[in-house]
Amino acid sequence: MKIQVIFYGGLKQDVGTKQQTFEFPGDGLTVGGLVEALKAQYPALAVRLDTIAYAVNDEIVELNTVLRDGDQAGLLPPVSGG
Amino acid sequence: MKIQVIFYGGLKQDVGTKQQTFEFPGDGLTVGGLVEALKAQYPALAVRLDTIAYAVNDEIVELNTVLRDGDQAGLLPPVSGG
Amino acid sequence: MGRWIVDSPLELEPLLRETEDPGSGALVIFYGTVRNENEGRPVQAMTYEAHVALAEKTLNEIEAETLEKFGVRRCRIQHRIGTLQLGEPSVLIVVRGGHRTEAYAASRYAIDEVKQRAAIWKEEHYADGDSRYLDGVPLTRKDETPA
Amino acid sequence: MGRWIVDSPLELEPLLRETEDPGSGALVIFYGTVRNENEGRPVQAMTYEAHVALAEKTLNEIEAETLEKFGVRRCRIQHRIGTLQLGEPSVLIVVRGGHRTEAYAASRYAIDEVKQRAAIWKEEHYADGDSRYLDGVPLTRKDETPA
Repeated sequence: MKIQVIFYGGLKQDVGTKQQTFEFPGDGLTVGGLVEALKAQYPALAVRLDTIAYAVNDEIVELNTVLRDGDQAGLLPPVSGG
Repeated sequence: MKIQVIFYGGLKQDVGTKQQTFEFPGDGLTVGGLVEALKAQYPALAVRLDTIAYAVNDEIVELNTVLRDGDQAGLLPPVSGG
Repeated sequence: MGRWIVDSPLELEPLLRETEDPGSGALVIFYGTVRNENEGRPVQAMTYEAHVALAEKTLNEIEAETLEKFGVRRCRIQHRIGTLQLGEPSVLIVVRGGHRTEAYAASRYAIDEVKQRAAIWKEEHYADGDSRYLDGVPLTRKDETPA
Repeated sequence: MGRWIVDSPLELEPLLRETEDPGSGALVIFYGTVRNENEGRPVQAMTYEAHVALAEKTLNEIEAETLEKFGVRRCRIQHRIGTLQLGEPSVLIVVRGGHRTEAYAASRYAIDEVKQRAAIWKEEHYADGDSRYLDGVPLTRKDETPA
């Protein structure tokens, strides 16, 4: 299945890309599983994970949320609006 | 000497006039003296005097301020701007 | 009429231009507006009167104090006089400061002082045709009154 | 883009019209504006980015909470995204309430919550050509991160 991953805020500088589509074999991938795969590809991500929140499509989700083909996953670092 | 007296806010309703010019004989009239004269003419004023401030021309003044011919005296009840 | 007391509708744009400041990160604007009731009584309009020269002097002083006390970078105050309809602004306060904490505090100080100290009076006009000057804050102290 | 997140200059007039209310006597407007320095470093511009759908949902929630918690009568929040020059407003909060005490408190609450909770990020552009995303407030708790 295909998952589009979007890196928000300073994360896109850390990983060097704003968004990227990943292809995963089979079903049942969770957000936590996605994060593990991203960590492997982007070591810079690892040190920031404890302050990152995750959105799937337009909802903030937990790590055990199961992804579906075509989902858009957002990685949200600490916010600084205003 | 001539003194123009202006009644601000609700005072003009109490005394029935917004402004009035008074003629006083001689010099040396103080604001306190003016107030005594006004009390005699407008009994309604008496009960409000302890919350009234006095302006001569564009300054807040004390009761012992001496008036001069042509001065404008303002009687200022409690304020309610905003 | 002048810089602080005006007899036409209050305008924000000129005050925003006048206070422009790239060193400020927070802009707090306060408007007092004519409300449709007071103490349960339906209000239809409000007439504001001022001792213009005195009120201008006081608003000028309050601006300076606000800058000084709160370390904000800009403060402008305008109060309208005349008869205002429901919803119309009677007073406008513009404060700009580095950060929001001082900008809010400064704005609040300025309006509180205006209400306590400016030589301005309001008369409420009620829906039933009656009208009344509101009780306010004395500008004088008891010990200044005649014996 | 929508009701809360906009990619063009923030406009006060439409929000004032939308929130018109003769039952309110106090109107507090807050603008956050791009400041020319941060922590001593000269700033030249600021780029704001949002997860638009999430940020819109959060600002909508903050508006509702603000009405509920403070008993004010109107609350509208807009945040701009894109690159803003010095002095340009990034966020605009309009609160109307019966009296000023609750209007100030509500406005302050709304901006504090926006800064803590909205999925918005800012990148400061410095005079020396460098740029940096600012440290912010985590949307997640530590116990939600992967083991």
